This record gives sequence, structure tokens and C-alpha cells, in this order.
Amino acid sequence: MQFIQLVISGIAQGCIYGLIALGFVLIYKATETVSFAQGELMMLGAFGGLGVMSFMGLPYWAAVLGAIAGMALFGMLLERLVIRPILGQPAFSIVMLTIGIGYVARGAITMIPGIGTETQALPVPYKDQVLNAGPLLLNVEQLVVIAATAVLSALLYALFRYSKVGIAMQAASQNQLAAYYMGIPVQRLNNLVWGLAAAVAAIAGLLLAPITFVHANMGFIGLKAFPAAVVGGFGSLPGALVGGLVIGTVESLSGFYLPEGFKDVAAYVVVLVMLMVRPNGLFGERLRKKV
Amino acid sequence: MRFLFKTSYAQDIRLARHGGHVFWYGLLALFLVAAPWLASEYLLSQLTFILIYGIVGLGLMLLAGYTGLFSIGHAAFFGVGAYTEAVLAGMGWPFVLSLPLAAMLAAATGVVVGLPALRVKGIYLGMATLSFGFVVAEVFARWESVTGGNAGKSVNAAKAFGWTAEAGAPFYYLCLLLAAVATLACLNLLRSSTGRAFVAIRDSEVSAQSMGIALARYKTLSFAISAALAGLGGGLYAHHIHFISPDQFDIIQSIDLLLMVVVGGLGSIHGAFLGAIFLIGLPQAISAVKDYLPAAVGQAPGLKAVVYGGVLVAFVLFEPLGLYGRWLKVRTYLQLFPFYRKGMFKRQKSFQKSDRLK
Amino acid sequence: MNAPDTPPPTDALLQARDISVRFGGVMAVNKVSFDVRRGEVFTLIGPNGAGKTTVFNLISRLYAPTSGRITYDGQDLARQPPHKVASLGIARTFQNIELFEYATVLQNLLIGRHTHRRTGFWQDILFTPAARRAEIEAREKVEQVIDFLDLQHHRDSLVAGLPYGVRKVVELGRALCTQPRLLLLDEPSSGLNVEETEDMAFWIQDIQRDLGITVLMVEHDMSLVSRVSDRVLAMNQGEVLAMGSPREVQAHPGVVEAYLGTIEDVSSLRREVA
Amino acid sequence: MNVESAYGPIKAIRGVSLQVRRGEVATVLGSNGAGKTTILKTISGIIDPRKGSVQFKGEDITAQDPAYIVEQGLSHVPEGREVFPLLSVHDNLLMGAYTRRDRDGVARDMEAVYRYFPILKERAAQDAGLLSGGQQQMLAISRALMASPDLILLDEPSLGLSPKLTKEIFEIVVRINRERGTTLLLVEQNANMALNAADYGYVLENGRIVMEDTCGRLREKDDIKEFYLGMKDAGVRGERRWKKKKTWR
Amino acid sequence: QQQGVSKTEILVGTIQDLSGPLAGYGKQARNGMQLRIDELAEQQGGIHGRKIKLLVEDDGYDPKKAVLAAQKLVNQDKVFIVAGHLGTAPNMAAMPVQFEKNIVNFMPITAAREMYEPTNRLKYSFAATYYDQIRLALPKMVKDKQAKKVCSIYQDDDFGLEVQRGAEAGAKAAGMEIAEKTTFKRGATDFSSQVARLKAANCDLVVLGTIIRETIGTIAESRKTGFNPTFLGSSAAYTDLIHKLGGKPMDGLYATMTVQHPYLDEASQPIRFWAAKYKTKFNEDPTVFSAYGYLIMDEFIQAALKAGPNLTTDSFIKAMDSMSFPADMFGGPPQSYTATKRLGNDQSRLSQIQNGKWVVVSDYVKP
Ligand SMILES: Nc1ncnc2c1ncn2[C@@H]1O[C@H](COP(=O)(O)OP(=O)(O)OP(=O)(O)O)[C@@H](O)[C@H]1O
Ligand SMILES: Nc1ncnc2c1ncn2[C@@H]1O[C@H](COP(=O)(O)OP(=O)(O)OP(=O)(O)O)[C@@H](O)[C@H]1O
Ligand SMILES: [Mg+2]
Ligand SMILES: [Mg+2]
Repeated sequence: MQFIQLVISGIAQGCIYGLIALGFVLIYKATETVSFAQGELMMLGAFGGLGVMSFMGLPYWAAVLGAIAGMALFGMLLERLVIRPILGQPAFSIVMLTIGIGYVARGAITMIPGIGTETQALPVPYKDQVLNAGPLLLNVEQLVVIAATAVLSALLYALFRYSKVGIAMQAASQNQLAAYYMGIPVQRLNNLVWGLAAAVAAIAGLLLAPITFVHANMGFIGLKAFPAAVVGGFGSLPGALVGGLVIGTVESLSGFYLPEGFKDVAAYVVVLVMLMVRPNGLFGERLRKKV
Repeated sequence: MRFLFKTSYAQDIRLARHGGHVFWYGLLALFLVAAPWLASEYLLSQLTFILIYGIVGLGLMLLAGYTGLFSIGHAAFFGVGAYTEAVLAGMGWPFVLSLPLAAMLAAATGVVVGLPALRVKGIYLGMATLSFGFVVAEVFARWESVTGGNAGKSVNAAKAFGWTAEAGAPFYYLCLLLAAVATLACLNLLRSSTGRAFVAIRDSEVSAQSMGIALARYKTLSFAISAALAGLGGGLYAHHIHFISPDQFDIIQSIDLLLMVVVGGLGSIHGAFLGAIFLIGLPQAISAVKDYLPAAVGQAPGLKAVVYGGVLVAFVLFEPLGLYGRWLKVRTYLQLFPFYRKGMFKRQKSFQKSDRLK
Repeated sequence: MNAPDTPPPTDALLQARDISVRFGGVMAVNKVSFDVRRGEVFTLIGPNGAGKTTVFNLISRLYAPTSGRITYDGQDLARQPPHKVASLGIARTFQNIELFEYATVLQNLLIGRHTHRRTGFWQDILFTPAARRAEIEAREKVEQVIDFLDLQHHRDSLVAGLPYGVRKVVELGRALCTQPRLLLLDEPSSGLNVEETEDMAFWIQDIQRDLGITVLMVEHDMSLVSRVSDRVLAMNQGEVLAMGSPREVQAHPGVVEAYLGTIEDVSSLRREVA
Repeated sequence: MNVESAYGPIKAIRGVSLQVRRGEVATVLGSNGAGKTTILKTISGIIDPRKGSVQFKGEDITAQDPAYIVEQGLSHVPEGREVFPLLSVHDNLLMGAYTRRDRDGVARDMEAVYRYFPILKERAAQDAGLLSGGQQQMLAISRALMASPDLILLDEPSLGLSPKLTKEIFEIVVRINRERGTTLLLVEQNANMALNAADYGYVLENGRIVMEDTCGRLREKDDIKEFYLGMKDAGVRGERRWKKKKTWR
Repeated sequence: QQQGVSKTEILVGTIQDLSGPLAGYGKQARNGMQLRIDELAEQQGGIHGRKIKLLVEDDGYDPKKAVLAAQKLVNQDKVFIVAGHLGTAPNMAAMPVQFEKNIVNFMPITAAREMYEPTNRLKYSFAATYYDQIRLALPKMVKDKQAKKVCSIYQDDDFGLEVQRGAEAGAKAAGMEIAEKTTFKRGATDFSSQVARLKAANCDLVVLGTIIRETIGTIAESRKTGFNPTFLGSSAAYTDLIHKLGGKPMDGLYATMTVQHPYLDEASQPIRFWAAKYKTKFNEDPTVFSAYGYLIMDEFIQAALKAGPNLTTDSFIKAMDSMSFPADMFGGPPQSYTATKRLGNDQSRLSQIQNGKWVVVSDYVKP
């Protein structure tokens, strides 16, 4: 019973990692860059939701919609202002850029007097509710995360697999020049991707807020989502989810059964092992250049 | 404008290409040697930090800028060096022995990390190094009998042969000497076959291999050298800062190191030191100017992060070649004056290509 | 492993025996055998996707054969790690050009000297007189190749900005810098115009005759093929179709059918339009 | 159009003017680095010209967004294949038709290119990056055809193709031109083929047009014969030492 | 000539985290200090004719930056004293820089023993250490609650370790062992396996080496899984955020503390008055950290006044070493310093969250 309860907590926590990892994978799949600002976008989304609820006094669903839409716009704006000018530069420049954006976002939030340095709670309607399934405990906050992650990853998977726009995004990331030749509006798609990623981040932020509270440094949880994305295979959306679950359960179990300290590095050990055994992750494609 | 007439191949492998080089670098050396008399104590300490970070930057530059392997866990090597030095200095070892040992131990760690590098590239390598960094940081925190755990560890001054490199000028000279040696070593490496092998691996692994370059060997070598320099820097850092604790070698530190080489200018030796100047100088600059800002901004928490991030973003946007790139432009402008044309460094459109296939 | 190697006939530098490679459902190379004799120019031809490049990749050990063996100078190539192939004296060019883009032409060629370096890591780092001498010596060798291929003009340009044709020549140069005994050329003339193809033909002949290097090449330009090759092997769908002198192979009905095509006169195109 | 383009401070083409009439096949010849590719890239908006303008169907498309230009009915077979390596062959073709809205037409054209190159149909589900060089070239050509354009720019379409396929490609070119009235601008090293398939030709050297004429007449010129068609007495070895250099610089 | 002291001015340096994980505390501490300085200027006019100027540096809770900040304050700005530096590791890094120049490290805001041990004439510390807090409070709690099994959960860093050591010492004093101990990393969000461990060990008293979110996370997770031991936190968990964010489940948590949280509707009139003043000035509610900052500056002013017009490091130390401060308005205990006793007072008292508010439930716990 203990074991199952631990696995359940692990799954719940894993879904959180998976949810954030979805953002990474989304950006990676569509632009071949890694966004280190994803955690910060999530933080902004949570603050956005908080703003709508606490300061504008609107109900929860309005906050959800507002934050998601607002963040999507913000993501697009961000793309327009700072990503687009260096579109086409090596992916690594963009990685650096996102690190910079992360700093600015964290600092800017901290600078807001009276709010930025505080930790706040987002009053959600389902706060602190627990479902008892027999002897097992299911936390509603976590169930919501699990459901949302599953739905989102299915939607995004369909986008990349079946829609023309989704395929075009991948095409543009694989060979931008050729994408231009094909008349793919690379910049517009990129704009869309960043908007989407920011919206996904906002969703993650809103869902996480009841669990981790809202504060300027909440984005650091993204560091745990990296291992999730790697274990799943960086280019795979279902992989992000599965990777998150793996990391979550391993953490949960190792926290209970292994000596102290293992829980904190479990995620990273799993990544190292994974990279040794299957360098491209569980769902990552085997890549080999043909010459 | 300078025209060089080359008369022998040896000219091409000389470090100083012409009289101008000799003159300017001579001047720089003179300034650095005279710094303890010229600079205030505070500035000298900053300069020492710059030299230390410059050494680490050299290593990372070699790895990221020349071999094309990005490490997001370099603080681990930095930390291995720092802790080794702290422990050995605590046991009374002379630094002439302990510093090389610190570098070697870091190099050994580097080899271990280099192993996954043989199999993974790009972002996967980044994640492997990142994970490794976390694991090493955890070891620093848990191995209390050696590292002092989270309580941290104080570090004695560097000593050898009855001489103590006290804080201030003596320690500064020690760092200066080592930085100079490290720079020379890197320059030498880069103008010889080993350095070219690194560049080859960066640009195309397949054809590097078919040119007879053993990928495994050179990638590990690159990691080892890079880690050794980080370890050396770490050893000096430990002395300079007197107190080390595991959280000084976390992911933030790794990212700072990476930022340093990017801002400095990937793929140039100058960049390592320019980046170090930036990394150490910027926070100081911010706190210097913030008193002049309106209190609502100047005194607000978070200002530092905003400016730091903002400057970074601006760099990537406007000067992708980093500080060194900027310097090149200024130099060309001065050399060509008044013939400099505006479009000269106009950025060309470039197109991203998947680096998953290399 | 168990049976001692039967010594190959003395004049065969490279022997392929029944080599096969399968990629998923595709049999890219299927039981192909051939010998490349010392000092000859041996050409592989065949329709697109016949498996010619795959044969090259097998020789340079980028792929491992599913079955069969390749011996080079009496050694089993399968035992060599990929980077050792170059030091055995096998150099190659690539169909799609694989140069070191962000290095100068000179540096590219110097990298070609890698197998001949005589200094170790410590010598390099100290830049000892030995390293200095080695550098200058390498440079001299490279300059010979530059002269041979008329590349003086491009010595210090970054490869990234060079026109296609020049890159092809640089790649050839890089392969020559390794001082190979066997040179693998994958479509040396593709992307070159008639004039340049002619230069290429001269170079290949010089390489064969003056430098004494055995050449194995893949080529689609039949005039070049018949001009320089001693023997030709035609492949189709991974299998050997014909082998012999250029003239024989070109006359082989299977080759004509699968590879050369039957329209003889290109001016037919014109008449259709007119 | 009349353009001047440069890569940074290096001028690649200088004041080139050329015209392609509706429904005709034009070709540009020139040795390595003459600037042929640069011209094509300038036309399709990948490079912005320093000076000059590009007109397409009476509209000024100078320095327009490449996506817009493609939408106007111009497609490009780039030099060096440039397929999307990690997409399947089918998806690659689909991307060729990105700007099109008519599903039926796309399906029909897909069938058509599969007929031209049956191997592509066979490999429809394979990653394009794993195709052989020539197969990738076929894919690049097919992908451009999928846009069902009014003007196709072909940059060395025969690169790496077998002799048989090379001929077939030119047949296809001619057929498309005739059946659909598609205009083509062809850059080709195989001058013999190009001059036979095209109506009008330009000769480009060092970024300048040095000669232009109908293909019929170009074929008769001595210099063209010698330098582009390779028609001269089969020389003996050592010929290169006294080789005649081009004179029109 | 004493650095940092001029005819009209005394330069006081402080290093706070203004951009890192504790940016909130850093800001509040700074504001508290500034409030006292402004009061000085308005009410007394100065210390022997000198005004205090506060120089603030941001170290982002990073030891390396702390060294740089300390170097700037000491060597460039030439401050007289560094007061109220936040955080253990940053203090550890900064102290050598200060000591080299004979600069006092005055009342750092951290409750680690290293702040006064090993003794150095330049160290002064006011806060009862986490170690002492728990060491003294635990036996009392064990007795009061008749606990059978004492366990601990603590943050995996220097702070958590101090609490843990205090818990071990306290348990020993009560004649027990720590039955189960478990840790987490700073910034952790999931405590399920840790709580499962504690629950599996049947703990009935759990010592929390936690700060804010971790305190809430641990308690919330426990309540959910029906695990209801007595929780005892340190002064790091004594903040109004616990009940504000954690809500109902936080009721019943004990924490050791000295300085009382200045609620705006506090019963005690001076605190209420003080809190209102703070709120007007900085437009935010004061916290314990504001109070710390205020008190530190207050003590500095008292000592500097006593040191006389010729203010030097030596005269200041001489004054400090015979100082005793009475209990302050926030309920902090009386403090006294001598040349060998550099911790003002090692005692703390217990508060409990009752109905969503901290209530002091014990007097200072005597050993
Ligand atoms: N790594 C691989 N994975 C899957 N299939 C492959 C791989 N490499 C080659 N192939 C397939 O094997 C066949 C032979 O390819 P190869 O590159 O050898 O052809 P080729 O003879 O060089 O043709 P071309 O003249 O077009 O270059 C092709 O059908 C190709 O799709
Ligand atoms: N990215 C670039 N940077 C700098 N110079 C370039 C770049 N691309 C091309 N050039 C230069 O522009 C000139 C024209 O190049 P272009 O590619 O148009 O030639 P081309 O006629 O297509 O040659 P090829 O037959 O080899 O394809 C060449 O001299 C080349 O060196
Ligand atoms: Mg091929
Ligand atoms: Mg071209």
C-alpha cells in the first residue's frame, strides 16, 4: 500500500515535470532551441493569473483564460522583439537569449513593490480537496495537473503529427533556408510557437500555483523538467510526459527507500544512466547523418 | 592599414604577427605587472578575480568555442579544483604541488564526463553535463568529512617554500603568472595539430573521423584540458575567496561561466578574458550606478537581475560575436580610417540548420 | 577470426567479398564483390540509390557490413575503428561535401595532415622546437597540394563562402594531404562545368600516374568515366550489374537500360519544344 | 529584373539584368562562383539586393518576404538539395505545397511526381535525410513542382543524377513547360542539356552578364562550344598547360 | 584616521539579498535599518554630531558576490562597520575580507554559531542560534506533549543542518534519539516521500528545519495523509506567510522565536505604532525581518553613542563589550556582551499558530 501511494505521489509530481517539459519539447521541436526561460514564463503566467484574481477580483476561470491569452500574446511579443532579430543564428545564441530573458523576468517581477518579493497563494476553487480511493489518497490539485498534462500532450502531439502547420514548424527548424524556399512563413510560425509555448507555460503556472505557491523563483522547478524531457527524448511530446512520470516516480521511491540525498539527485542520475544506455531517450529518434 | 609581406611559413605560426602586436601586448603585460602600484586594493582584488575567471574561461572556450561541446556543468570541475586545493592547503601542502593536483583531479573528472560526450551531442550533451554538475554538487554537500558539507570550508592562504601568497599583490602575481601560462598553453595548442583537430570535430564529426581524428580521444582530451583549467581556476578561487561552500558551485555558477564565454565572444582567446571582465565588472558597475537612479528603481530588489539579463540579451541581439567581435570592429574602423564603409560588418542573413545531424 | 586470412593476390589493394548491408527493409548493398588493383582508377557507376555511396561508407567504416568482408592491403578492415582507416592510407571525399566550414582552406588542408603529425599533446602545448618543425613541414606539404590544385587564391578564405566548385577542389585537396594510397572520390565532377570537369580529369590522371595513388570513384559523367578509369563496376539496386573496361560496361544492355537511358540525342528535347 | 547583390562587403553579382518571358525556358550558364546561385536567391527573396529591382508578373517583388513570393507562384529548387532531413519524403512533398489551399490539386500533383519518380513513392515514409544523394535531388525537384508554380527556378537540377535520370529531368522540364505553360529559369552545369532544353540563354562571368542570345545561336558560338560544351579536339595529356583562358572578362 | 567616520557622517555598510532567493527578507531588513536611521536623523539629530549613512550592497545570497560586495564596502567605500548582513554562507565568505581591515561584522541576520564562534573581537551576534533554539525548546516540547518518537525533516544546507544538530542535542538532553530524519533540497515542492518516511516511523513530534514553502508543504502533505504529529519549527518558520499561505492546516504549528511578528492590529500599542510608521514609509507591511533590521541599527546607535565622540573600531568594541540592552518592544530578550561573550542572548520562546495567527505561548525557555 505504501508503495502504491508513493507511486501515486510520484506520478502526480511527475506530471508537473511533464507539463513543464512539454513547453521545452514544444520549443525544441519547432525551433531546435532550448528555452531556459520556460520556467520564468510559467512564473509570469502564475503571476498573471494572480493579478487577475487578486487585484482585478475576477473569478478563477476568468483568471485562467486571461492568463493564458495574456501569456500567449506576451510570448508572441517576446518573439517579435528579441527572438526574431536573431532568427537563423546558431541555436545556441537563442539559448543564451532565453537565459537572459529568464533573468530579466525574474528580476522584473521582484522589482514590483510589495508583490515581487512575496510568496503568494492562488485561491483556486479546488484547493486542498482530497479524494479517497479506498486506502489511497488522491489529491485533486494533482489530479487536475495529470488530466491537463495528458490532454495538452495529446493535442500538441496531434498538432505536430498531423497538421500542416505543425509539420511546417518542424521543417523550418530542420532546414530554415529550405523552408523559406517552400514559402513557409518561418517568422510567423516561430511567432506562433513562442505564443504557444508561453500559453503552455501559463497553464503550467496556473496548475502549479496551488501546489508550489506563486513567487519569483518558482520557475526553478524547470530544472527538474529538463531531465524529464531528456529521459523521454527531447523531440518527443509523449516522451516528455513519460519522462516526467519516470522522474517523478523514481524520485518518490528513492526518497522513501534509498538513503538520504538520493531523492535530490535521482532525476539527474536517471538522466546520466539514460544517456549512457539510450542516448536519445525513450522516444527520441535514432539519428545518424548520411553522407 | 597594415600590409604584411610574408616571407616564410614560420611567420604564420608566430604568436605575435607583427610589431604592433608586440608593442600592444607588451604594454598590456607592463600594465598588469605594475597593477599593484597603480590600482587600489579593491581594484586589484577585482583584477585577481578576472584573472581567475579568465583561466576558467579559457578552458570553457576551448571546449565550447573550439571543440563545439557545450558544458552546462562546468561549475563541477571548478568546484573539484576548489575543494581539492582547500583540502590540500589545509593539510599544509605547498601550492606548487596542490594546484597541479587540483587541476589533474578536475581533469580526471572531466574525462569521466567526457565519456557520455562520445555518444551524445548538442542539447543532450548539455543535459548530461548539467546532470553531472548536480550530482557533483551533491557530493560536495554530502561528503562532509572532506568538504565540510553545507557548512562550508575555510581555505588557508597559498604557501610554498616558506613564502605565502598573501591576499593582495603576492596572490595577484601568482594568478597573473598562471593566467599567462594558461593563455600561452592554449595559444600553442590552437596553432598545432591538436587544436586543429578540435576545430575539425566542431565543424564536422564525420569528416574529422575520416581524416583520422579519433573522436573519442580528442573529445575526452578537450574535456580534460577544459576541466583542468577550470580546476586550476577553482584552486585559485578557493584561496581568493577564503571560504567555499557547495552552493558556490551550482547551476547558476555554471551558467555564469557559459555566459562569460558567450559574452566574451565564442571562439577567441581574448573572449575568455573579456568575458571575465564583464562577469566581474558588471555587478560592480550596476551597484556603482544604482545610487544615482531614482530610489524606486535604484533601491528595488531585483534590479541587478534585470540589468544583468538585459545586458545579456542586448549582447546576443546586437553583438553575437561578443565583446571580442566589438573590439574587432573598432579596430578595423581605426585601421581603415577614413575608408571604413558602413556595410562592412553588416550581418548577413543566415539560416539555421538542424544541428542534430552533424 | 578463426581461419587465417588467405593472402590476397598481390595486385589487389582492396578486396570486397560478398559485402551486404541492409537498412531496415532496404538491401542497400547485396553480395557485392570486387577488387581494386594497385595503381588503377576503378569506377563505380549505377543509378541513383544503387548503393555506391554505401560501398564507400563501408570502406571508410562509417557503416559496418551486415555480412561479407573487406580487406585492404591484406588487413581486414572490419577490425579497424573508423578513425584508423585514414592512417592505413585511405582518404575520401563526400558526395555532399563535408568540409570544416568555419575554418580557412589552409586550415582544412592542414587538418588533412593529421595522420602524419609527429608531436604529442605535451609537445603541442609547449610548442617545442619539434612541434614548430612539424608545423612548418606540414605547411610545406600542404603548399605542394595547393600548388597542384591551383588553390593559392583561396588559401586564406573561409570555406563557408566558397563557390561549390572550389569546395569540391578543396575537399579533394584535403584528401590528398593525407598522402593516401587509396583515394575514394564520390562524384568528383558533380556541380562542375565542362571546363572544370576537364581539370578534374587531369587531376585524377595526375594523381594516378604522378602520385601513384590508387583511385576508387563514383561518377555519373560518362565522358569523365571513360576518360580516366581503367575498370568500371556497374551496380543496380545493391547488386553488381557488370564489370569491365569502360567501353564494355557502357555497352552492357543492362547498364544502358538501368543507367544510361536510351534517348541518345539530347537535341530531341529541342525538337519537342519547337 | 536588374539587381546587384552582395555577401557582406563582397559583391557577388554586379548589375545583372535578365528577363524571362512568360512561358519560356531560360538558362543561365557560368563557371563556378560566377554568381548564378546568387541571382536565383535574390529573385526568390532569400538575399536582398543592394541595388536594383526584381519584377514578377508585373509586380515589384524586390526584397519581399520569401513566403510572399512563393505564394505569388514562384518556386525554387535550391542548390545542394536542401531537403528537410528528419521529415518523411511524403511530408517533404507536402511542405512543397505549403502555400496551396486546394487539397485535391495537391493530391493530384503528388500522384504526378510519384509517377515521375516512382522511387519516391516507394520511400514515402522514409526520412528524407536517409535517401541517397540522387534520390534527394529528385525529392528537391518534386517538392518544387508540388507548389504548382508559374515560374520555377532550377539550380543545377541534374546534380548527382544518373545520365538516364538527367535526360528524364530535362524531359520533365520541357513537358511541364509545354503542358502547363510553366516558365522556367534554369541554372545548369550540363550546358549541352541546358542549351537544348531552353529557349534563351545568358552567360554569366564574375557577376556580370557577358553574353545573351537565343539558345540556338549560343550553341553555335565558338567560345560556348569550347568552354561550355567541351567540343574540341580530344587533346593529349598535358594540354592543360597551354589551355586557353576565357577572354571575355 | 578611522575609516568610515568623518566629522559629519558614519558610513554603515550592509549586504542584503536583493535579487536572490531571499530578496523579500533582504528588502525588509534594509527598510528596518533605514527606518531607524531616519528616526535618528529626525529625533536625535545624530551620534555626537554625525549622521549615519547606510550603504547597501546586493549579493543575491551568493557567497562569491558577497565577497565582492564586502570588498567594495570595505576597500572602496571604506565603511566603518558592516551590519545586518543576511545569510550564513555569504557572511562566512565576507567576514575574512572585513576582518583583514579591522571591520566589525555587526549582528548578521543569521542564526548560525559561526557568527560568534570561534571568538573574534570583530564578531557580534544577537540572534539565538537555530541550534540553541531547538536544543532548548525540544526537551520542553517532549515533556509537554509527552512525545515518544522525535523525528526531523530539514533543508539540505547549512541552515537545515544547524536545526538538525540542535534537534539531536535537544533529543539527547531529553534522553532520546532522533528516530527518523529526512532531508530535501532548497526549493523542493514535493514532500510526499519524506512525509511517508516520517509517517512510517510513527513520529509524534517532528522538528522542522524548514523555511516557508517547505514548512507549508510538509505540514499540508502530512495533514492530507492523516499524519498529525506536533510540528516544531525554528525562527526561520516564524513568519506570517505560513498561515497566510498555508491556511487552516497550519494551525497548531509551534515555532521558536524571539522578536514578535509586528501585526498591524497588534495588541501592544508601541508595536502597532511602529508598524503603522513603517507601513507609511515603505508602503508595505512590516515583518520580523523589518524588526531585526530596526533593532540592529538601534543597537548600533546605542553602542556608538556610548563609544563617545572619538569613534574608532577599538572604541566601539570597548563600548560594545560592556553593553547590555534591555528587552525590546518586540519582546526580544535582554542582551549583554563582553569581550568573550559575543552572543547577546541564546534564549528563545515558543509561538503557536492559533486560528491563523501567531500567538506567543511560552516565556523564554530556560535550560
Ligand atoms: N543510413 C541509411 N538508412 C536507410 N537507408 C539508407 C541509408 N543509407 C543509404 N540508404 C539507402 O540505401 C540505398 C543506397 O544508397 P546510396 O547512398 O549508397 O546510393 P548511391 O548509389 O550513392 O546513389 P546516388 O547516386 O543517388 O548517390 C538508397 O536507397 C538509400 O535510400
Ligand atoms: N555566404 C557567402 N559569403 C560570402 N561570399 C559568398 C557567399 N556565397 C557566395 N559567395 C560568393 O559569391 C560568388 C557567387 O557565388 P554563387 O554561389 O552565386 O556562384 P555560382 O555561380 O552559383 O557557382 P557554382 O557553380 O559553384 O554554384 C562567389 O564568388 C562566392 O564566393
Ligand atoms: Mg551516392
Ligand atoms: Mg551555384
